[in-house]
Amino acid sequence: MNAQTGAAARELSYAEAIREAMDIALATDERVVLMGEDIGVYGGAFQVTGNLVEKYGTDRVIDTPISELGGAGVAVGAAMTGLRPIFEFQFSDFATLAMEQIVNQAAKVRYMLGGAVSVPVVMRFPAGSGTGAAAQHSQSLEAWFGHVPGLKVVQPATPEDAKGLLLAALDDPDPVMIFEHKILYKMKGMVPEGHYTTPIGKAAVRREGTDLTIVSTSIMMHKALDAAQTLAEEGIDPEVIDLRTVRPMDRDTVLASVRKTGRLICVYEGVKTLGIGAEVSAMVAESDAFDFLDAPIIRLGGAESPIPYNPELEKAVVPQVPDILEAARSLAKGMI
Amino acid sequence: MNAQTGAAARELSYAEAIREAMDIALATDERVVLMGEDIGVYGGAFQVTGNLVEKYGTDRVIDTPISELGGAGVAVGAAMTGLRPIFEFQFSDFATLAMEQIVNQAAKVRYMLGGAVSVPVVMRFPAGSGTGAAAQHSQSLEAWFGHVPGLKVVQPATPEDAKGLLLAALDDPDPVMIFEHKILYKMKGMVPEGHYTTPIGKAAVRREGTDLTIVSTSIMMHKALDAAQTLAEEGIDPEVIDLRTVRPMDRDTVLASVRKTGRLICVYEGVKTLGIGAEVSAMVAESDAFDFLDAPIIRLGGAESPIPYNPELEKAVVPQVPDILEAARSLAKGMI
Amino acid sequence: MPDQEASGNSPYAVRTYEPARLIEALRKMHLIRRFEEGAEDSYMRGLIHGTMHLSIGQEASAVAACMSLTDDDKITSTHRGHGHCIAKGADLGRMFAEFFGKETGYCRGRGGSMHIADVDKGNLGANGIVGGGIPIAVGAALSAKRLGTGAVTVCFFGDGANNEGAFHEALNMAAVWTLPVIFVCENNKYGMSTSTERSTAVKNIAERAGAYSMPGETVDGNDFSAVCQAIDAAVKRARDGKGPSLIENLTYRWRGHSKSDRNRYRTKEEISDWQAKDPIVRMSRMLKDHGIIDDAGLAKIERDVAQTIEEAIAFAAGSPSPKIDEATRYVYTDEAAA
Amino acid sequence: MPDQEASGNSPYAVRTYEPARLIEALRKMHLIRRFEEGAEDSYMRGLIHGTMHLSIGQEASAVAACMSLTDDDKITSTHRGHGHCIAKGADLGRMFAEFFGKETGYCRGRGGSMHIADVDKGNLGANGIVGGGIPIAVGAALSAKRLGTGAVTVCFFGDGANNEGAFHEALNMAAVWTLPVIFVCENNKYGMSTSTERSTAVKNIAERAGAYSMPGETVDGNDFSAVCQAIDAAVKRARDGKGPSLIENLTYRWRGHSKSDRNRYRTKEEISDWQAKDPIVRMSRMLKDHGIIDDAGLAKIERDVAQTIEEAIAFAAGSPSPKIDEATRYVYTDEAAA
Ligand SMILES: Cc1ncc(C[n+]2csc(CCOP(=O)(O)OP(=O)(O)O)c2C)c(N)n1
Ligand SMILES: Cc1ncc(C[n+]2csc(CCOP(=O)(O)OP(=O)(O)O)c2C)c(N)n1
Ligand SMILES: [Mg+2]
Ligand SMILES: [Mg+2]
Repeated sequence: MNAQTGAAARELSYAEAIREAMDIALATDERVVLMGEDIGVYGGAFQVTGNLVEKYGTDRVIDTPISELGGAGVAVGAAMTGLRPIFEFQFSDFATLAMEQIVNQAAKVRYMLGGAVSVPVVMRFPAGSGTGAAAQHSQSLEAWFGHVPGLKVVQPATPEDAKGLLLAALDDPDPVMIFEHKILYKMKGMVPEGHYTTPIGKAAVRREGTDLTIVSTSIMMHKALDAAQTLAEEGIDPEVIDLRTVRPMDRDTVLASVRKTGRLICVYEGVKTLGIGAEVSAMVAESDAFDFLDAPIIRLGGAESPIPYNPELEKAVVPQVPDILEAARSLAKGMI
Repeated sequence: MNAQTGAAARELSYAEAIREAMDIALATDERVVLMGEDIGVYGGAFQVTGNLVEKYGTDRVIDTPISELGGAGVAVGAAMTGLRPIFEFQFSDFATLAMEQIVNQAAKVRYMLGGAVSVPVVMRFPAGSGTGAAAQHSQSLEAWFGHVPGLKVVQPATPEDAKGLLLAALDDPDPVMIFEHKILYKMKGMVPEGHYTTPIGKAAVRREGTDLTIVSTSIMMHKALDAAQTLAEEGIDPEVIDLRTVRPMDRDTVLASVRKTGRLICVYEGVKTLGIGAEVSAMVAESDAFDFLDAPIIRLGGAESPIPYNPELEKAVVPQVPDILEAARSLAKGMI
Repeated sequence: MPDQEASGNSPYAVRTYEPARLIEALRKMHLIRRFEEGAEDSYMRGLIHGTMHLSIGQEASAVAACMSLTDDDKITSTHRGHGHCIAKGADLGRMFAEFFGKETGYCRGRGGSMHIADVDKGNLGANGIVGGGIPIAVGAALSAKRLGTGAVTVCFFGDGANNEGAFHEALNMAAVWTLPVIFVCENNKYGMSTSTERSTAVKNIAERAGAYSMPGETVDGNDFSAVCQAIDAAVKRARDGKGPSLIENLTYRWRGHSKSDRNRYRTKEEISDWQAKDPIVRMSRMLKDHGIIDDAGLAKIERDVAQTIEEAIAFAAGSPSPKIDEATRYVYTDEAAA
Repeated sequence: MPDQEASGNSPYAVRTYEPARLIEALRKMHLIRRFEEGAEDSYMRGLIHGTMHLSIGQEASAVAACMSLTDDDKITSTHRGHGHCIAKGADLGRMFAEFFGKETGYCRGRGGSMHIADVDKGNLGANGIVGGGIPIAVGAALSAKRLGTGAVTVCFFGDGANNEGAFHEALNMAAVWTLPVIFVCENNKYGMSTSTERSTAVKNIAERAGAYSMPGETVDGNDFSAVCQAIDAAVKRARDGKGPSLIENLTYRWRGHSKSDRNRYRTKEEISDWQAKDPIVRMSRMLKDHGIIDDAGLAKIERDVAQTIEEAIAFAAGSPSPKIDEATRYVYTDEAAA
């Protein structure tokens, strides 16, 4: 049983949880269609759509040609006129081809038209490194989207949130971008049955602690929790926050934690410079929580480099548990 | 006479200074070609290329079809094979169509090939609001590019720098993105004659001061200097830094100033969240300069909104001199 | 022109539409022309800032392309979109109000000329991005097909837009999915300063229809009836579930690309040659020739239109501006949320 | 096929190329096949991580398309690029080394299978972005034309790529500017799981050449000689300053799209039908039929190739990995600068 929803929960993988959300949406709302490359009989490059085409047919689970700009634009136009498309990019890197439709159209149409329309489109972006697919198939570009008013941007870190945020996105009248981490697709976790939503714009405190705050996103949340366990054994008691939403960012949860701990690490996979951590850091540094800060704010982000192919190099360019430990220990040193 | 270069200087507009840089490059390097929409007989949407096509012909000043992705890709391919293209986007907003070639190709090819090639392409982006051209023609997207390893990103604020940074970009073996502010095109300033370069990666201290640091970019530098004058009359002595380069950011200059003043405002036109100011703030907050901070770091960025058409609204969504004054005064309050 | 003979040589439009509708169409063409002139004039008088793209000379294309559409049918338009907007039934007061940046404008002053939309009448909006509306039109057609509304979408774009990747991707998908959409290329010979010869590897854009296995037709875009005929056939095809078509209306813009154009890429002669093919004059002549209107009727249209424009400008000029503290309203639907 | 008669019906390639070159071509086709098999095998043995896209079944297209190119001529390739790379003269040891993520690899282990390039031989690289190499090829052709090098560029891409906007924009520019580039579409019937029927509004991709006023030809891509003939004509045209061509090689990949493919979108029969059209078997037969090689010669090729592959894999396996602390080298040219 899920505490919040009262629904029975079972173990599902992150990919299965997303598929279940889409299944519920397709079953309950005729306006929902899935669009993307090879999401039909192939089941999606990461098997997220799986067998949904068998259940709902090719009219509702639509394989697009390899046309990211056009495909995203079709989804935007369809969303403006009565459908509720869920558009899958095969890899988030290919969003680079569709930024025009996402940023100039989806994000701005409502404003440019003075509120005359909404664009209820959901886009899904398999992101991140760790698959050995190299620089053009491993990027974490969520920070770009977080910079765009008109969009909402989420990054589920658990199967439960992957389902709940997708269902929340479908309830949302505005464009919601979902960054899913490829390495998480196979991760299992308890997922409530049936329909529920995870609120967009709300971070989750995954571990309470008093000594320092680790704000993490997506896969880094799991590394942060790992690190936290080791730190706890060393007598350091970290609070671990799962940011979950990049835009709008949950200021309250982050600031409350920093006011309590006085120390902040932000860990994220995207390139460090101008990445999520820059915003988290700046958000704290401009707030009243600044006065509670006892040490510099540490950002652990991706290296200033494309993602390499070689697996050892690939690991070296994104934050790992030892990096978090080192940062936490250096902050804690000042503590004692 | 210019102090640094010894060359005679005359007053030129920012657009003229850029044109002069391109003229010098075309005259001295056969490999240089200009590419873009309506840069030939039309002279460019903002008359930056002007009459260069008459001087160098349509083989070197090449009007492209309205094909931003393809055009940028052609420039990338040409740069990999011996030319030195300067590619003009008609408005920086249209870069959304070409992110694939810029980010997946130009920025990464060298790394992906283990150093086997360089991509010496220069791209120019007329950016910013203030022309009444509304949401799809007024964006400031430089933060996106600053998030991309492999690119260098500059934002000249003066005619002298506009010329010097373009010539530096042409000397640079890697892709350089130049964000020019449309409203600055007509601004005049002293510009040295002949060939000189403004170093990429170096900020300029435009006004020395001791009480607070204002890091500004592009057109905001002028607003910051305006504000500084008023503040000085009020007995507040700000240091004004013109960031000039977004990537790689000049850490040293910014930190040195903050160590001196203990107070920081960052003012930029792009959307506040995940914009330049986030990086400046985080860069300071993670450094030893943190210990010198006497007050929270203030970011003044664009509103969380597309750029509106109505001219009053348009002004309201980007920082103005009174905003800087207010922020500076609030910081200074704690000072006394 | 198959049944010209059977109909005693009267043009398609005359055979097909009631006189009242034809007179209304002519009136709309006048409204467009005068709207553009009014905009130009307002610009001179400082009532408008920013840019504008006038469609004077292209009125037949816009009005004829919308003749057989209902309010349920959609259009997507372009930066040069005033004509399409008026053809689809927009209120001129709200259009001018938008142009003047007023709260009563179609976009509450947030969008301006390049974003005017009229969703209630099925106009999904002008677009500041060349080619930006083409995939959106295909999306609207997908909605119509999925939801079974029977609506069609007319997608306007220029000759310059046909070199955007979006054109290619969108036309291909529309064809593969047999969607009810009509692609209407208004070929006015130039994308800004760049002629189709210098930018486009085919002589006529309609030749590209073959690359999508859809019918393509090049039409005299200043001939109201010819455009009607081509569009109506394509609309029927779309409504019959037979998929998309590409129609190219050859036309010309009399004015520069925008206010900053110095017209250095074309000759005065070319401009005056095309002015001699004025679509409004030709439409008026056709209606007169077929006894549908007389000189008095024509004069009355002009008077009415002048008055409508005057009233619209007055409405717009007298309207309030948006409140500054609402500059960031309408970004999200649930404004409390974000 | 104009002069078939004059030449007593011997195929174009036999008429055109020295026996030694034809034998070398066959050898390259074997090298490609064995390279792919070696990669597959190495993957099973855990020497390779990440993804791979094998071109088994498509060898004729790659080798024939590069027959008349010199090292000054360029190619751009795709995610399915091993064949192109070998055809253009790459060293197999360095290719395997790249595959194994080694410092001795073409990309020093930073790029992997999807980014192998061989700039010295004119191979500007595979590409992980479908359609990503097409505009780059046009850029290379622009350089050649501007700098007067006389070089041509062969641009490989798949049937799936032809629906990308980049295809449209690039082909249009190449045609408008009359650039020396040959667009070679390797139509293997599927983009991943999506057949051309379900994704592409024309039957043959070459039909789209008309949209760019360039010659378009659909060729049996498993017929080495037919591909040579079409490409050589296009190369000549390009070198003569007459501009680009589009050639479509009909072929088939025997393996799945990548390692994760369950082949649910095509039948076993279809696969075996195409295996019966093995381009290597056909090439071998042609050379035997024309007395260019005998069974002993064929066997020797196979032996040599097996040994080359074995040595290449040994070289790669024995090579050092990149140093971890150099993970971020090669981002910028002047590494001190940034
Ligand atoms: C993607 C994009 N590229 C460039 C522009 C700048 N621009 C605006 S209109 C225009 C010309 C468009 O030509 P065409 O499609 O023929 O339409 P016309 O102006 O002739 O009606 C250009 C280049 C733009 N708005 N969007
Ligand atoms: C822009 C982009 N979209 C999607 C993909 C994922 N993807 C890789 S290969 C491929 C199929 C390509 O098909 P085709 O062009 O026919 O080449 P083939 O694999 O058949 O050789 C897809 C969809 C990609 N790499 N890049
Ligand atoms: Mg035009
Ligand atoms: Mg294929």
